[in-house]
Amino acid sequence: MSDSHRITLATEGLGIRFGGHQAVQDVTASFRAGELTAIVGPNGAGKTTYFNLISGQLAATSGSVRLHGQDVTSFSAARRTRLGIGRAFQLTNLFPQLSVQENIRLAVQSRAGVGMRMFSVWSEQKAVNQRTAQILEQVTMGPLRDQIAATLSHGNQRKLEVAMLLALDPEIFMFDEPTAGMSVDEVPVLLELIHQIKAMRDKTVLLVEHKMDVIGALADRIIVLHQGCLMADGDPAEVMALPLVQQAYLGSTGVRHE
Amino acid sequence: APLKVALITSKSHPAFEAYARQTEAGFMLGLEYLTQGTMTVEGRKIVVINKDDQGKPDMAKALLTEAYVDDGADIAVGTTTSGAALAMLPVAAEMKKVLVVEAAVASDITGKFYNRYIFKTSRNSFHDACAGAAATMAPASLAFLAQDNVFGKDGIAAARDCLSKMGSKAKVVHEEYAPPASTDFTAPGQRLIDALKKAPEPRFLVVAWAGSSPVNKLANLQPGRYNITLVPGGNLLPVMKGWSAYAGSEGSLYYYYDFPTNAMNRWLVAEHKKRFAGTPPDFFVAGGAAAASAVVQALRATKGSSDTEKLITAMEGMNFETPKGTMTFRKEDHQAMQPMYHFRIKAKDKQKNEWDLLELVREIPANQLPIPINNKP
Amino acid sequence: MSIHLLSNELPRSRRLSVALVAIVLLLALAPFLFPGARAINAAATICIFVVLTASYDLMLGYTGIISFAHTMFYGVGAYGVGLALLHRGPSFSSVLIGLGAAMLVSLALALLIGVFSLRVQAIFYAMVTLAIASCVSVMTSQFPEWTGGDDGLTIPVPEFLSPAFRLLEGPLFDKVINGKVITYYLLFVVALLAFLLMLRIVASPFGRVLQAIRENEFRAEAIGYHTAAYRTLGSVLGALGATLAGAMLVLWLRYLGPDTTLSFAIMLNVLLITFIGGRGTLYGAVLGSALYIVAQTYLIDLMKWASGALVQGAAAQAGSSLEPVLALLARLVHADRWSLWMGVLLVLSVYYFPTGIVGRLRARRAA
Amino acid sequence: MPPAATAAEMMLPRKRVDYQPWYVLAVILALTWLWVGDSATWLTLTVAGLAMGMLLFIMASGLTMVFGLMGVMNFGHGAFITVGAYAATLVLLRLGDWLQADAIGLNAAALGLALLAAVAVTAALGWVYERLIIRPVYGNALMQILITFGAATVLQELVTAIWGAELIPLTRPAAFDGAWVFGDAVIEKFRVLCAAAGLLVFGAMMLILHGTRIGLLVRAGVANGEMVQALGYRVRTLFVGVSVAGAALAGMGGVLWGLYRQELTTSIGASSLVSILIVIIIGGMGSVGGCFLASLLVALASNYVGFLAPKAALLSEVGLMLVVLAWRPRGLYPLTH
Amino acid sequence: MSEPLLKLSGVHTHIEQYHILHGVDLVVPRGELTVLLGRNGAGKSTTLRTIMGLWRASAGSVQFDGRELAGMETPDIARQGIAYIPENMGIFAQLTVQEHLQLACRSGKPDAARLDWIFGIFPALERFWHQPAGTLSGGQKQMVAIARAIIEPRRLILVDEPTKGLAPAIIDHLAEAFVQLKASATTILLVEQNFGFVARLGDSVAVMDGGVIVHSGRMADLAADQDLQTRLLGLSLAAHQ
Ligand SMILES: Nc1ncnc2c1ncn2[C@@H]1O[C@H](COP(=O)(O)OP(=O)(O)OP(=O)(O)O)[C@@H](O)[C@H]1O
Ligand SMILES: Nc1ncnc2c1ncn2[C@@H]1O[C@H](COP(=O)(O)OP(=O)(O)OP(=O)(O)O)[C@@H](O)[C@H]1O
Ligand SMILES: [Mg+2]
Ligand SMILES: [Mg+2]
Repeated sequence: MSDSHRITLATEGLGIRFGGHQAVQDVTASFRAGELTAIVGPNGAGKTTYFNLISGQLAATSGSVRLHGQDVTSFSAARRTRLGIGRAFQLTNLFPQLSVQENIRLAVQSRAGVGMRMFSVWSEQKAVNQRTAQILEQVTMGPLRDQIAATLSHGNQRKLEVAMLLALDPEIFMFDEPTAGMSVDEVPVLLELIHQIKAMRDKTVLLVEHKMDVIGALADRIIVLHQGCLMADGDPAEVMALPLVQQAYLGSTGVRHE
Repeated sequence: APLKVALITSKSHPAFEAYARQTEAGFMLGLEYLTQGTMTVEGRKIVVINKDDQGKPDMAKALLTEAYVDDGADIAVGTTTSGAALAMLPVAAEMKKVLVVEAAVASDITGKFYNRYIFKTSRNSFHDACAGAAATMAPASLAFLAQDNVFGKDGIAAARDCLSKMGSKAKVVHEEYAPPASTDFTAPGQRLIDALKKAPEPRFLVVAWAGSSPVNKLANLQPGRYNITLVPGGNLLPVMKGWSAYAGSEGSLYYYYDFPTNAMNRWLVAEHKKRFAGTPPDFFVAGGAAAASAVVQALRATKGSSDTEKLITAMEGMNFETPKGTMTFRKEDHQAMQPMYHFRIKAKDKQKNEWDLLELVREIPANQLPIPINNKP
Repeated sequence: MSIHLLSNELPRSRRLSVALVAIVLLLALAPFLFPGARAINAAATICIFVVLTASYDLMLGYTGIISFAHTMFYGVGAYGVGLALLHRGPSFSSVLIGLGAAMLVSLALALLIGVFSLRVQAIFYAMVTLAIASCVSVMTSQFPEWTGGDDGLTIPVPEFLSPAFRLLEGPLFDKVINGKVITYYLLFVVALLAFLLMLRIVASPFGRVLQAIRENEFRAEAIGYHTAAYRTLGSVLGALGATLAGAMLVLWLRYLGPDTTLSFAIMLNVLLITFIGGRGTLYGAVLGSALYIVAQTYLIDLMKWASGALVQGAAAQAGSSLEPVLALLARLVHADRWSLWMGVLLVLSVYYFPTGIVGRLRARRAA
Repeated sequence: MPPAATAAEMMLPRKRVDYQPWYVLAVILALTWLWVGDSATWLTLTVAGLAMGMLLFIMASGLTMVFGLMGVMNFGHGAFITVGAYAATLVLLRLGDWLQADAIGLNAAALGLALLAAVAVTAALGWVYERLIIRPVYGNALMQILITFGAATVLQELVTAIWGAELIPLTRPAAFDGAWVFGDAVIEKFRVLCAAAGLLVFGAMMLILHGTRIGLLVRAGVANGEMVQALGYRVRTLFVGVSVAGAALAGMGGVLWGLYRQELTTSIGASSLVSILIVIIIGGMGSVGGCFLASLLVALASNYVGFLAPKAALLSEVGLMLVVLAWRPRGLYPLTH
Repeated sequence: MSEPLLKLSGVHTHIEQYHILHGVDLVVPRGELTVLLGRNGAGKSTTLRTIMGLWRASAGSVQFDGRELAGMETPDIARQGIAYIPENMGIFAQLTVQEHLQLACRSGKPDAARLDWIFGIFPALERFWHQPAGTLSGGQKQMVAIARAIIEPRRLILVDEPTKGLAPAIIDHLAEAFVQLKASATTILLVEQNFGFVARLGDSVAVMDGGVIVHSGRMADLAADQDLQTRLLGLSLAAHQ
C-alpha cells in the first residue's frame, strides 16, 4: 500500500544545546506510516530529549521538525498534538487528583476538539464518554475507573499514561519506555495494543525501549542514538549486530536479557 | 423614653483604633460631666449605642442606617475616618435624622457634601491651615511637607489660602509631597533643604503630615546647619513626647490638655488622669467631649424633644461648652467654630513631668480664623 | 430538578442540597422574614459576595490561579457604574452603559495581566497581581477629580431604586416595598442568574480543562490544550464576574470609594470565603458567603455579650486569683478584638475544613 | 560519528556565578551620580539608601530564607516583626536611663539586651508557629497563604490586646542617635549601625547556607521530605530550626525598624510587609543573595526617585519590580530551575 | 541457618481507609539477596515503604537484627544502617549529583575509592557531577538514586525496581555491583519485574499478590520451575515471545 509508506514525520539536523551540553545533535531521520521505529541508546543518549523536540516540550536550537512536509518547529506542544503528534512520558505525568476516567476523558475531549465549549455539559458529550469507556476497556483498567490517579500503583500509572496516548488517537505515536515498571503479565497486553496500532497501517510509531525482547517483538527498524548523535539506522538485526552498539549500549557481553 | 445616641467610631481600624478609643472615652466623660453623672437631660435618660465601623465606608453607612432604623437612635455621632464619615452623610438626609460628625477632618463634610442634617464638632482642615498661618504672620520663607494625597494637597492649598487671607508676610518657597506610606524622608528632606537654603531667612520647614510624624526623620538631616527651623504640626501626645530635641520650635494645634483654662477642661484632665493611669486627655478625647456637649446642649434647647426639625433649629447657631471653651455651630454650614493654639516645644529640663511637653504662645480665638464657607454650589 | 437543565454540576450530597435550598429560600424572602436594616444589608451583601467569590473560585478553585487582583476588577465594576450614574445622571441606561464600559476595561486589564502571566508563574503571578492591584488603588487616590480620591463619592441611583421610592401605596405583608427592597430583589435575581451561568460553565468541557490545568498544566498542554488561552479565558471570566459584583455593590451602597472596593481586606475576605466554602466547588461560594457575612454581622454582638458577661464575672470574683484571668479573657473577647477571632477561625478552618464546608459535607456522604 | 570516548568522561563545568545584577547596581549608582549632580546630595541619598536597604534586608531575609528552604510563603512574617519590636520594649522602656546615658557601653548594652529579648521571644514564637501553623500546610501554597494570614491577624491582635493600641514612642540609644555631617553630606549614625548589622547577618547567612550542609539538607527536604528522612535525617527538626531562625531574624529586624521609626504601632510589621514581599520577589524568591541585592536596589530607587522625580515615588517599588520581572521573569536570582 | 537480618510477621498496612497489606510474612536472610516479585499493585512497594516507616504498619512486627522497627521514625530506621531506593527515585531536582551523594554520606565526605567504584558502575555520574539532577535523563536519575544508597556501606538495602529505565549495559554493571555488595556483607531486598535480571542474581525469593506473600523459597528452585513461574507470575507469555 502506498499509503503505508508515505513519510509522515521527519527531522532535519535537529539539535538542542543546554548550556555547555549538546544533548541532541544534528539528527536527520524520517518516519513512515505503518512503520514502528525503535529508538535505542545508552542512558542520557538523548532519546527523551529527541522526543521532546519532536512533540514540542523543548524548543530546538537547530534543525527542524516536519509533519507531512509542513515545518512545525515553531509550533507549541499543544498545537503539535492537535496536528497529530501524540506522546506518552517516560516519567509518569498525570492529573494526580483526578480519577482514571477523568484523565482519559480529558485526552479524548482534546481529540474531539470540544475543549472550548463553555455552555454545554460535559456529561452530555456522548461520543466522548463512549470513547472513554472504550479506552478503559482496551487497557483493562475498567475496574480502576474511579480510582484517583495518584493512588495507583506505579505499574498502573504507566498503563494510564499509555491509555491517555491512545485516547489522543494521534497519527504519530511516541512511546517512551512504556513497559518500564510494568509487571510481566501486563507487558503482553501492551504489546498487543501496539500491535493493533501497527495493524491500522496508517499510524507512525516511535518507541524508546531498553528491553530487547520488546524491541524484537515489535520493531521494523531501529535508530541508535549515542551522545545525542544518530549512530545507526536500519534493520533491527543488522543494527544490533554493529560492534559499536554492542559495546556502547548492550555491554561487552552482548545481548543478555532475552 | 430614653434618648438613644449612636456613637460610631473606627475602633478596629488598624491605624485608627487609638483615635477611636479616645473619641469614645471623651464622649462618655463629656456626658458624665454635663449631666453631673446622671446621664439624664431634661428628664430623658441618655443611652449610648457604640458601633465600630472598622474605618470602612460601607460598614459606616450600614451601621448608621442600622442605628437609625433598627436601634431607633435619635441622634448619631461619628466617625473617625473621613471616607467613612463622607459615606454616612446621605444616610442622615435620607433618614431625616441629625448626625454630629466628630473626629473626621475633611472640610468637604461641611462643604461640597453638606446637608442640613449634618453638624460637625471636629475641626476641618482650614482650622489647621489658618491656625498655622496665624502663627507665622511675620516675613519668613516657608516650605511645606505633606502627604501625596487629597488630604495633603487640600491642606497645603488651605494653608496658602489662609496665609493670603490673613495677610501673612511669609512666603511659600516650596511644596513637597511624599507618598503617604513613606518611612524614609531623606529624599524629600533633601529637596526641602535645597529649596529653603537659598531663600531669605528666617526659614521654616512646615510639617503638615497626618498620622505618624516625620519630624524626627527630618531633624536627622540637620536642617539647623542652614538655619532652617522645623515647624511641627500638633500631634498625639505620645508622638510629641519624642520631640524634646526640638525645644523652642513653634507650631499650632487643635488641643493640648494644659492650654484651655475652663472648668470643663479642668474636670476632664483630672478625671482622665484618674481613670487612665495618669495620662492626660489627648486630641480626640477633647473632640469626643465636645460632641457630647453638642448633643446635650441641643437637647436642653429643645426641652428634651428629639424631633429632628426642632433639633436642627436649636443647633444652628448654638453655643456649647467644650474642653476648648465655647464652640458655635455656624448657621451657614454647621461647622463648629472654635479656637486653636499656637505652641512652643518645651525644653526637657523645663518639663515638670513626662506629659509636660508644650507651652502656650497664644490662643488663636475662633473669630481670627477665616474658615471659608464652601457648601454653596 | 430544573437545575439539571442548567448544569450537571450537582451538589452531590443531601445535606449540601438542603443547605443550599435553605439559603436560597431565606435570601428570596429575606425582606419579609427579617425586618430591619441590618438583616437586609447582610442579605444583599451575601448576594454580592456570592457573585464575587464564585467568580474568584472559577480562577482559584478550578484553574488554580492565585490572584490578588480580584478586587481590582470589583473596583472597575463599581467605578464604571458609579461614575456613569454620577456623570450621566441616575438612569438605568447609565447603569447599563457603565457596566458595559467597565466590562470592557476589565477585559482589557485581564488580557493584559494574562499576557504578562505567560512570563511569570504561580506564586509570582500572585505577587505581581498583588502589586498591580495596590498600584491601581494608589492611582485611584491620586486622581480625586475623577475618582473622589480616598474619601470616595456618593452615588445617585435611578429613582426606582432609591429608598424614597414606593412601589405600592401600602405595605405588603407588613413590609413597605420601597426602592431599597426593589434593589435587593434586583441583586438577588442577578446573583442567581450569574451563579447558574457559572455553574454551567464549570460543568462544561471547558470547565474540565480548567481543572486539568490546575492539576498539571504541563500535561494539559501535552494533550493538546493551549493552556495559556484557557488560563487567560478563565481569568477573564473571573474578572467579568467580579466586575458584575462591583456594579451590584454600587447600586446597593450608593457610595463609591477605594476602601469599599479595592482594599486588600476585601481581597482577603474573598480568599477566605472561597476557602471556607470549599474551593473548586462553586457551591462553596454560596455557603461560604452566607456563613461568613452572617458571622461577621453577628459575631460582634456575640462578643459584646460574652465580654460583658466576663467583665461581670471578673467583678464578682474581685480579689480572687480568677479575676485577672477573667479580665484578660474579657479583653480578648471584647468586640474591638473581633478580627482576632476571625483570624482564629481562619486557622481552625485550615485545620478542620481543609476542603471547605462543601468538601466536608460531601465527604460525609462518601463515608 | 560519535565523539571520542574521552570527551564523554569529561566532567561538565560548574555553573558560573552570575554577576550581571551587581553590574546593574553599579551602573545605577554611576548614572544617578551624574543625574543628581551634587556629590554631597548624592552621597547623602546613597548612604541613606544603602543603610535602609540593609535594614530592609534584615527584615526580609527570614522570609526569603523560609521560602527558599522550606517552600513556605509566610504572611505572618510581618507579625513577627511586630512581636519582635514590642518584645524589645520590655527592655527599652525599662532601661531608659541606660539608653540616654552618655556612655556608649551602657547604650550598647541596652540595645543588645533589647535585641536579645526580641530574638528570644520571636525564636520561641517561631518554634510554636512551625508546629501549629506551618506543619499542616507544607507543600500547599494556597493553604499557606490562608493560614499564615490568619496567624498574622491573631498575632497582631494579641499584641494589641497585651500592649494596647496606643502608639509607643521609642528613644534610640544616645550614642547611635543624631548624624555626622561631612561637608554638605549628612550620614545618620543609626543607619550606619543598621548597615553594619545587615552586613553581619548577610555574612552569617551565606556562611551557614553555603558553608555547611544545612542549606542543602533543607532544600532537599522540601523537594522530597520522605527521601531525606530515609537517608537518616530528621527533617522536622531541621524545618523547626529554619522557622525559628526566620522568626528570630524578623524579631531582630523589628527592633531595628522600631528604633529607626522611633515609634511603635501594632501595624508596624504588617505595614512593611508589602515592601518586604516586593524585595523578595525582585531578589528571586528564596534567594538570600538576591534578597540582599534587591533590598539595596529598592531602598536606593526609593531615594533616587524621591529626589529626582517625587511624583513617581509612589510607584517606585512596584515599578522597579515590574522592570526587573520584565528582564528576569523569576527575579534576579531565581532559585528553582 | 543463622537468624535472618529482617523478618516481617503478620504486617498489615492501611493507607487512609484502604487496607493494602493483609498480613505479610517475609524473611530476608543475612548476607543474601532476596527478591520480591509480584504483579502491579500487589503491594511490593507498600511493603518496602512499611519497612522504612514511610507507612505505618497497623499490625504485625518488623524485626531488624532482633530490633523492632515498627513504630520507629523513618530517620531512626535509616540510622540502623538501612538504605532505600524508592520506585520514583526520590530525586531532589535542584541539587546536583555531587550534592546528592554528599547528603547521602552521613559520615561526611564520600570516600574516594568508593566513589571511583560507583563511577565505574555508572560512568555518567562523573560527567554530570555538577549538574542539577532534575535535568538528568530518566536512566541517569535512576543511577543517582542507586548511587545514593551505596555510597556508604550499609547493612541492608531496600531496592524498588532499580533496572527500570536503565540501558542493558548499565544493568550488567548493576548486577555486578550487587554481587560485590553481597560480598561485602550487605543484605539486599530487591523488588523487580525484570525476571531475567533477578533469576541469576537472587538467592531467595518471595512472591506477593493481593497484599500477602503467596510463595517463598529459593530462587534457584523458582528459576528452574516453569510451571511455578507461570502460575505465580504469568510469565509464560513473555518468556516465550
Ligand atoms: N533541561 C536540561 N538541562 C540540561 N541538560 C539536560 C536537560 N534535559 C536533558 N539534559 C541532558 O541531556 C541528556 C539527554 O537526556 P535524555 O533524557 O534525552 O536521555 P535519554 O536518552 O532519554 O536517556 P534515558 O534512557 O536514561 O531515559 C542527558 O545527559 C541530560 O542530562
Ligand atoms: N496513597 C495511596 N492511597 C490509596 N491506595 C494506594 C496508595 N498507594 C498505593 N495504593 C494502592 O495499594 C496497592 C499496592 O500498591 P503498591 O504500590 O505497593 O504496588 P506494587 O506491588 O509496588 O505495584 P507496582 O509493581 O505497580 O509498583 C495498589 O492497589 C495501589 O493502588
Ligand atoms: Mg529517556
Ligand atoms: Mg511498586
